[in-house]
Amino acid sequence: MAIAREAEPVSSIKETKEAGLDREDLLGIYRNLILTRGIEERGHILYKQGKIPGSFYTGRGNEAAAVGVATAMRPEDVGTPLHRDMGVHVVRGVEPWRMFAQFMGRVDGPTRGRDGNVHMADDRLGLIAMVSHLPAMLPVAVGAALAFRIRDEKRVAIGWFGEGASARGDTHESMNMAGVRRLPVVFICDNNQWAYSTPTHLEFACETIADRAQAYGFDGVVVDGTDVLAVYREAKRAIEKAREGGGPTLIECLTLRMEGHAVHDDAFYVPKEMFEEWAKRDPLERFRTWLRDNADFTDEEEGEISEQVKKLLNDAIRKADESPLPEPEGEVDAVYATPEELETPHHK
Amino acid sequence: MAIAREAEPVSSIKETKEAGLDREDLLGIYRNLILTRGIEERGHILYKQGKIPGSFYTGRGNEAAAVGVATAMRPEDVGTPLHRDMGVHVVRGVEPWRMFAQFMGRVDGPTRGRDGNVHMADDRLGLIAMVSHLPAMLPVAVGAALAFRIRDEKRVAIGWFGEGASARGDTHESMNMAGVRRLPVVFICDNNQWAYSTPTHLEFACETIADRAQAYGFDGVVVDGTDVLAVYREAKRAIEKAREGGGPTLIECLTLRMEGHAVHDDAFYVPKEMFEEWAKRDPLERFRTWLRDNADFTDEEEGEISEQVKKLLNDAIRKADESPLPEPEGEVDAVYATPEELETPHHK
Amino acid sequence: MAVKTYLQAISDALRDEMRRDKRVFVIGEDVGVYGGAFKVTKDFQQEFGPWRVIDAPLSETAIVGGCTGAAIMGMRPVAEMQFADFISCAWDQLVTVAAKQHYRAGTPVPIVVRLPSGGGFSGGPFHSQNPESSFAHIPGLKIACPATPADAKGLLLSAIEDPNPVLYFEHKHLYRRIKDEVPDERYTIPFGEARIHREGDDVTLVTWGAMVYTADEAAKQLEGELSVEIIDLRTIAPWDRETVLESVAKTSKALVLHEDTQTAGFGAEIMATIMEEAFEDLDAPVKRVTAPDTPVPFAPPLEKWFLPQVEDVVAGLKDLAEY
Amino acid sequence: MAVKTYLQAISDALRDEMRRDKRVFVIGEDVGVYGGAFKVTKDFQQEFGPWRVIDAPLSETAIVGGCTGAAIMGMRPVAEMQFADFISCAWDQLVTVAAKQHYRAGTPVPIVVRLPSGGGFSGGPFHSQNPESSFAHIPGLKIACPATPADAKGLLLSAIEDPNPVLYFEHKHLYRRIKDEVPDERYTIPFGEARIHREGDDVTLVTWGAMVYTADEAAKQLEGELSVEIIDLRTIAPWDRETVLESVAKTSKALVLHEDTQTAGFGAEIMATIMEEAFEDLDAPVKRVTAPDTPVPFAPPLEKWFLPQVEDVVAGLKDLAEY
Ligand SMILES: Cc1ncc(C[n+]2csc(CCOP(=O)(O)OP(=O)(O)O)c2C)c(N)n1
Ligand SMILES: Cc1ncc(C[n+]2csc(CCOP(=O)(O)OP(=O)(O)O)c2C)c(N)n1
Ligand SMILES: [Mg+2]
Ligand SMILES: [Mg+2]
Repeated sequence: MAIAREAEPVSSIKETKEAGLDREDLLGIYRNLILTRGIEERGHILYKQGKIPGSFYTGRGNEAAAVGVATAMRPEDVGTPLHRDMGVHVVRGVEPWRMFAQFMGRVDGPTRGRDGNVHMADDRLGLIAMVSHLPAMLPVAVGAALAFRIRDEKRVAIGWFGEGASARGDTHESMNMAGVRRLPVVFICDNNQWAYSTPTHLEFACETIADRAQAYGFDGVVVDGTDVLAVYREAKRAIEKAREGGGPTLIECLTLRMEGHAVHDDAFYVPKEMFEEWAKRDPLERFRTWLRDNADFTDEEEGEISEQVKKLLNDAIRKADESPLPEPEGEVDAVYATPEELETPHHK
Repeated sequence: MAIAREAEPVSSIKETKEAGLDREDLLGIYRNLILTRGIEERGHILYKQGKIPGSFYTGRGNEAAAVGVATAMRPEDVGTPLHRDMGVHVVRGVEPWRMFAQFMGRVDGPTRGRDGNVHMADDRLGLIAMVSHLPAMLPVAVGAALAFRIRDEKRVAIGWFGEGASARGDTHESMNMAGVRRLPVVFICDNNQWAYSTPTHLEFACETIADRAQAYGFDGVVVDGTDVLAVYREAKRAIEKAREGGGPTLIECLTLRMEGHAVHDDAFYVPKEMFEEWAKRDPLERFRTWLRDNADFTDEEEGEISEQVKKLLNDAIRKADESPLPEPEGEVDAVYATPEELETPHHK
Repeated sequence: MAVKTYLQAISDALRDEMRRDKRVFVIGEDVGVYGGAFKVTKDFQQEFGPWRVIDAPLSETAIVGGCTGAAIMGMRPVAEMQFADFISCAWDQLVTVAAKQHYRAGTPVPIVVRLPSGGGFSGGPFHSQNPESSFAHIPGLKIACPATPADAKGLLLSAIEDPNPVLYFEHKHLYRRIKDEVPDERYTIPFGEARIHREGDDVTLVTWGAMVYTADEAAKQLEGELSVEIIDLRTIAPWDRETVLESVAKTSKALVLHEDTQTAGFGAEIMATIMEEAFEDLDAPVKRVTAPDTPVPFAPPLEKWFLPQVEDVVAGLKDLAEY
Repeated sequence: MAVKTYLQAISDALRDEMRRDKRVFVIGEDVGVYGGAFKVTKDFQQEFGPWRVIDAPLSETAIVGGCTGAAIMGMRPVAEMQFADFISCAWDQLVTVAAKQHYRAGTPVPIVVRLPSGGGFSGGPFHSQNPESSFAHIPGLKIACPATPADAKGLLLSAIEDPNPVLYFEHKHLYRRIKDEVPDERYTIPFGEARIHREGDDVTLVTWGAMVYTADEAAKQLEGELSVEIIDLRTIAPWDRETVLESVAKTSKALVLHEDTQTAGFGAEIMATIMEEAFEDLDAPVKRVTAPDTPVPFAPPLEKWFLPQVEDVVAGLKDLAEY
């Protein structure tokens, strides 16, 4: 028996208007989708060129989920995006060149080479840097929501996790505490149907992850993670509900991880047909078509955006590549924060 | 919306026959209930006499849940009972004097004074000694079930946890893995409505703990934990279902912790009315009445049993008190097992 | 200046700080209505309400991780573990998230975790441990182990002010047994500054927590015979190398005493450092008196054998004297 | 006798043991269809089926706790952590249940947890750690850190035979880089017996894991100038005190080298023990060469700075020589 609500797709422009998106916003969303994929595609190339140490992960197939949710956040909201959620950093306004510097381990990456991949965040953008251990950032997101609740602020925390990570105790403790205290937090499950090589039937035995919301006393929704507008609408609803004191929501964004777990993985274990089927539902293609059908999106506009993005990426990579590799300096001191660092607005 | 099934009470002797209990068994159950409470009442007295170091816990109110489940187990089944489940040790055949020796930290306690309270078990009785950390024994119970599944043995593991411990990640990881692999394990939630001083509405936000079973792809049942026969029937069903490959079941036994969390706690935070209401449903009284009404239980029989038990307890305490306190000897060596210790049947 | 128990000093310091600083809140199991298993937060909820004195579900990971998130949002969380032993359930949140967030991302994580620790009353293997050594190995964490009521206050306030995750070990055996004067005004005691508990010239004894009293008793017994300088580290991460090394330069002999088990315990780090920095000063190998490498046993005779006793310290000091 | 990579030696030993002993099974994330993140169990599932090579959910606690339960029921579980770093998520199960069950209840817990560990390839803070020191402090656990293909085989078989919980650290940097001869027949290498990797007279160098090769390189560079005895501990719980002390008695000088961070790392225990047992033999303070007290950095220049380099060891050895 399915318990979670299944979100219907977004059909008309009218609906998006109701959801508070004008045409500008829609084009902005499109641009963010293109930019998100662009950053990861370029990253992948940089990796192949040997410019990125370690490994490299992309969120191909997850762009709409990430961009859709982040677009629904308000500036004062905070989040803990993961390794498939580049779109969140993009929407919140990370500068692409800093992202590339991060990938390449340069001093201008947000972690100045101390960590790699998307293990970063700009806290001035309301994001908290992820750790590898999944989903250890969920309790942290819940804690942010707890702070908002204690201070009676109308702010919301968003916590991301994968369907594989749903198996870990952290997921449970986080949702249980959030449910008991009706905290202003929204849980986003990036269900890309694989945890590395592990298929969903070996990860969980219920129909959908969203079904679990009821175990914690709040609502669950399953949304097509390739439909950026549907994701946006559901996220908006949940976020505003949380803001108004309605408690948490668990949103499951269903998509497919369109590449291997990381660059080294050819995903031999994923059935070809599965890739083919989901390729038809490419989030970017879908939204482009939607814009053409519903918002008279023109070739000129499309060309303009892709040009802008291409230039942005070229400049970003050039600038990032000019950033030097870090020299070890004050590494040991950097382990501990100094009192001065608490002299920030939100620590006052 | 409640999801778990609510188990109906056991009415007639006919039903118990169907459940495979003849009159002898029923009297045995009664005796085990009396003995369980007797051991804990005497323990409490010993504590007050200063004969028991540290603290002391009882399962008053939980006797029927513990005895009912244990009675449904087969000899080859295994379990990880907790601090409210003395009845399980009793049904499996622990010698009371060893139990008292354990309480008093004597060498003849199953842990020879190395651990206290019910932090013990006789593995020859198919029980695994609990740790304090709750519910860290659930993954262990699931692992026992995994062993049975790997070896295709028709054996079942029973894992106990409190409704408070349901909040911990271990509960989730255990049930998720058990559900995914449909392992022969039955989860018993001793819901005594309090976690130390914490009421259920601060522990979980769903209606019943049993409702969570669906999040793991198996059935949940709520049973009146003061009705030993209903508990027995539900446990029997679940255990045999698991044995036949039907996968896990979560049984929530609803009762009230009729004393403080431990001897030092006067439970001031529990509403008087709550104690009064549940006192009317004392598991022993209920079953005694049931036996009188349905199995012509006579005063003679009752007197006989209570005499037996009283004598058993007196002898046990005397014998336990003769057991010396341990001298430190080979403590450091005892930390590690020797290869010879694996020369046991089930390690062959 | 009032005389307070160790427990009262902690309780009062925390209450005063919550009155002074709205960002400070308490979260833990049974800390509200019940006032905590040891009553450190007794009546706090009446004064500060259910959102600053939070009765949490039985979820150490969510408690510590939740504090991390709240701290990043500008709060000053003080979590209570019901017993220090249960911090094992939040190990990952502490070592993976809280300890590493600043080095990686430059994000300060000002949280305090209060840990009622230590043995001496038949708590058994899971209600008696001193897990500080395991954490002392993790860069990014700070660790306080106060021994006196006055230090308990000053170190707690420093811990709350500190922009880093702090594990604050309060020894259960000291809670009501130890009474002493505590200054009324607000003050902090810097981390990494040891306290010379007792001056002496012949042997340096380095310890912390409840063992300070065991050391003191041993030193008293040896009065006249041997002059022992007792250094109470007060914090082990960071720890006061200078004070220890200065003392060793004076005495040329040292004994390290801790209640935690021996192998790879923090005592080994102190010995290694003394060897590295003061080898030439040493007239004898530094000695260790610690618990043996077993879980904490329950039965009184076993626990007595497990916990370092005054006799053990006296014997160790005599060995050193005679070396 | 075949030449194998370190990884192949582990894989073959595990496969052979599973053929020999039906009680042995493997469980972990992606160990089945995928053959494990490093392919140690490649093709195992085809041979042994899905119930002896189990693809587990992302649940370190359930994996390790599950192994504990299965072991108590007579199985010989071998769990794989995808990276050693993730064992932090099973800390409680290991230190609270597996490590203490035998002392408390007399129940043997024969489990093995395989831990791909170590840095050297920009894995960053969470895919490069060497968490062995944290566990070395916990009574009840055993810890192996093989350096050679032959030891990897012999120690893995000992670990599986051992009636206690064993953490088996396999260094990722050795997986494919190190090739050597491995005896074909089944053999075990007892825990607590070090291997003299290289004989020498002037300085004793104690290390384990990947650092054995760093030590070897340093010793080579100093050939003629200084004669270094390299002791590969192979297991750190238990560890071979006798061999180390004998060597120190001969050389009078010692250097301890490990890839894990310094403070309260296992090196400190080795130094403390040498001080306690061989103080009179020492002509110089025992030296430590370790990683600094930070998370493992990602960028190559930072990671190089973090990981002990041959130059660092050479410098340390020279200091000792000149002392
Ligand atoms: C606690 C923990 N264990 C293991 C890993 C190794 N690991 C990295 S990603 C991954 C799969 C995660 O699957 P999912 O949660 O579905 O996220 P996805 O990568 O599919 O987006 C695993 C096992 C980890 N990061 N954390
Ligand atoms: C991980 C952990 N945290 C805290 C405790 C301390 N503690 C002991 S019993 C208890 C309450 C448990 O409540 P519940 O699970 O409902 O079991 P009950 O005692 O009510 O039977 C707590 C918090 C513990 N034993 N384990
Ligand atoms: Mg996934
Ligand atoms: Mg309860």
